[in-house]
Amino acid sequence: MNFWNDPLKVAADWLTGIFTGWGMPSVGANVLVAFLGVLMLITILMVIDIFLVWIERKVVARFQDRLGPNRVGPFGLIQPFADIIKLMIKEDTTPDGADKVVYNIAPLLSMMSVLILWAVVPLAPVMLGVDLNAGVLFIIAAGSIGTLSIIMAGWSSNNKFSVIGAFRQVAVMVSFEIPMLAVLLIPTIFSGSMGMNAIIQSQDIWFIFLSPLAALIFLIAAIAELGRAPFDLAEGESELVSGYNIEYSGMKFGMFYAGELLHAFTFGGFWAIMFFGGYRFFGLEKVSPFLAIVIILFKALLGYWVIMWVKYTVMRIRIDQMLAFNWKFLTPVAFVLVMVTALMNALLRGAPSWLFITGMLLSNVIVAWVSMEFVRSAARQEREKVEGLKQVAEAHH
Amino acid sequence: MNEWLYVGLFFIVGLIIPAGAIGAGWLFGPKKPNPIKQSTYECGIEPVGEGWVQFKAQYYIFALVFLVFDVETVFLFPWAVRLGQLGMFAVVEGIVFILILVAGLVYTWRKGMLEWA
Amino acid sequence: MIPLSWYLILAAGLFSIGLFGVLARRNAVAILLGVELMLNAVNINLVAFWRYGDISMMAGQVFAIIVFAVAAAEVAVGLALVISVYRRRSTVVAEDLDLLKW
Amino acid sequence: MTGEQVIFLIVGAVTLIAGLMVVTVRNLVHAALWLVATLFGVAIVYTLLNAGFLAVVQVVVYIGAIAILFIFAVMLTRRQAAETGASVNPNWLVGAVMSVLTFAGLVYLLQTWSGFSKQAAAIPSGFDAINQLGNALTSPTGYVLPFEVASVLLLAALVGAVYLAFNKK
Repeated sequence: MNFWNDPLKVAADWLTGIFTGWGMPSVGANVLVAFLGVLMLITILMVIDIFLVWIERKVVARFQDRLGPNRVGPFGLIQPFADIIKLMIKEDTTPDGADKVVYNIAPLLSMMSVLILWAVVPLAPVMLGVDLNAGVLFIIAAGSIGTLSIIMAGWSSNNKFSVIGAFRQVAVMVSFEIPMLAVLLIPTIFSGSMGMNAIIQSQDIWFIFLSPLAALIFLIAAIAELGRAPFDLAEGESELVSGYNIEYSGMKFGMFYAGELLHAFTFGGFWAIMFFGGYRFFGLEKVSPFLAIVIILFKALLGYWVIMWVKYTVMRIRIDQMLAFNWKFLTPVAFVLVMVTALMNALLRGAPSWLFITGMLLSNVIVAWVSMEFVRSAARQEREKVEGLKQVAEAHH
Repeated sequence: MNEWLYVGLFFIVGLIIPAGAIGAGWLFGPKKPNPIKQSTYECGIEPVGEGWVQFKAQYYIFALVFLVFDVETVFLFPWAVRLGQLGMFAVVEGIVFILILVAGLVYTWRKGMLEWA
Repeated sequence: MIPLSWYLILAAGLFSIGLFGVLARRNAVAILLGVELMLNAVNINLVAFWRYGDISMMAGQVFAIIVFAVAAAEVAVGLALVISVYRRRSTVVAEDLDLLKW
Repeated sequence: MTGEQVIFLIVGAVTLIAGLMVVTVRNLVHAALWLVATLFGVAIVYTLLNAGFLAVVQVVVYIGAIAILFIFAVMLTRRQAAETGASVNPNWLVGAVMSVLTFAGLVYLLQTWSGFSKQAAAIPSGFDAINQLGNALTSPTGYVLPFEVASVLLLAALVGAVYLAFNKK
């Protein structure tokens, strides 16, 4: 085993050797090495997070036909650091009547709920993070903590707008968790495991080809979970002046902001893991773990780019439309898809892989087409109703 | 060694690092509070009444429907894990389970509870 | 390693705290919070007996999962009752709901 | 004392203290947040018992859904932010005595049982709890009926709750 093939193990063995050399018990040394590893990963994530600010600003500038930050450093690369210094030297205000303890814990929990997601992300075949056998549900569990942090932030600020923003955001987040849970069943069914690594290992064919509809529903639910446009009504600048985090300033606001960006990037990563083969890319991941990390980060960035693309293209929708969209369309479709997939999976067991793919793809297309037909007929009825009302109104005149 | 120990480390470090960042902000930032700065922000208008408003019952309905669906969908995960090794019986069983679940959704829908009225 | 007794004592403690909440609190929502604590204490016991008994017998975990479902149902209906009462009588204090005493 | 025992003692103490706060704190939103802390402690206890799946489900169901429903209900059933009146009823002392007696009785009963301080057997290698659980929940000789009945129970709860709380008349 050399450094090129398994860098983490080599480094861990080396450090454990040093620590036990100092007379530390081997269990203690192992825990300390694990602690240092986690610390390193999270520090790297925070650095990535800083650059995500730059990427986000550059990309939105391109979408809006602007240049974006380009003054501080080459291509404005130093800009995010300037932003951080600004956030750091700002005054940290606490509004009167705020619930101090809850108010201060909320941004910590918000950031933590994003950082712990990386515990289950497999970066390379030899760097699995923690290969939990309940990995898929762990995403949802971390999301629950994020939801809680939003309620805490909104409630403790003693501000009407923040309470309304928080409750809107939470209603949306919990609603879209249902279709997300439902479509997460589909990779679980295909791979027969809830572990992230097992899901990646069983993707000889990327799951996007087996179930494109599931990938789409996951993306929509993820965007809602992130509270990004078109589902960013919690922030609703024009109505709620930024929503649940309105009273936060300085670094505490920075935590919410950085948490949101890292969350989007992380969900890009999960999208890649669930439906695009994670760190796998035509056997390139076997060459070196470093290459595998590059592959998964690239895929995560691609997913992040799609999320940004949606954000800066689609306009915000109203909360009633959004909840109706979730409960009356997305949830039924997701559950029908789960049932159809389970059935097809049982029927096509042992079939040659081309038949399996075609069957799955066809069932997806049929489910999508039938649900679109339902939407179309519902829309037609709605339109006729409106037309009828118009005619009645005209007859009155 | 329990794998959850590592997850626990993530929780701890995930709290320490943001706390450090916020602590740094607290250290470097000015601290000059005054009553106007500390009043709650309502677009420059004097805050009226209490911050903790009573809120719409509709939020509760969505949380209620969510609770029931959440619990049931979580139950489906062990089923989905085993599905590859099981026969048609298990598939039908799961479908019956989901159909019962969807019946609840249909009831709520027909009662008009999913409208944002 | 941890003996079974520790888990059982923890569960007993949590159960008693929940019982106190149910008996002593005035607010109906707080009473339901106490019931949640009691249900969790039961779940600790179930999972502990699964772990310390025959591990291939999944009954303990299955029961724990059923308890999750029961807890969810209890909260859904219980809080709905509280809200329904609140709408009619605009109180959530359990003692004030004494219509059946007369 | 092993590391696992230290973790258990810390987590257990925090869980019990948080539980006490749930039943004594005046502000109900705080009580709900303390409940979250208690439930999280219970989730850690599950991980110590090697029931990782249940720990995750605990967080998803209790913290992600039940605690949020509680906070929503508190927001919905309140006129003022400040709670009025005492938070405990006049019989609280009797309640306290009853619960202490319950605790003492339970511990007494348990410690007379021979399996009280049993040690856990090692988990056989290759044991996959989720797989076993799926098997138990789906095999005809296992717990199919409770599995389906749980779904009916939740359906009944949903219908009942929607009808009770929001019957428009």
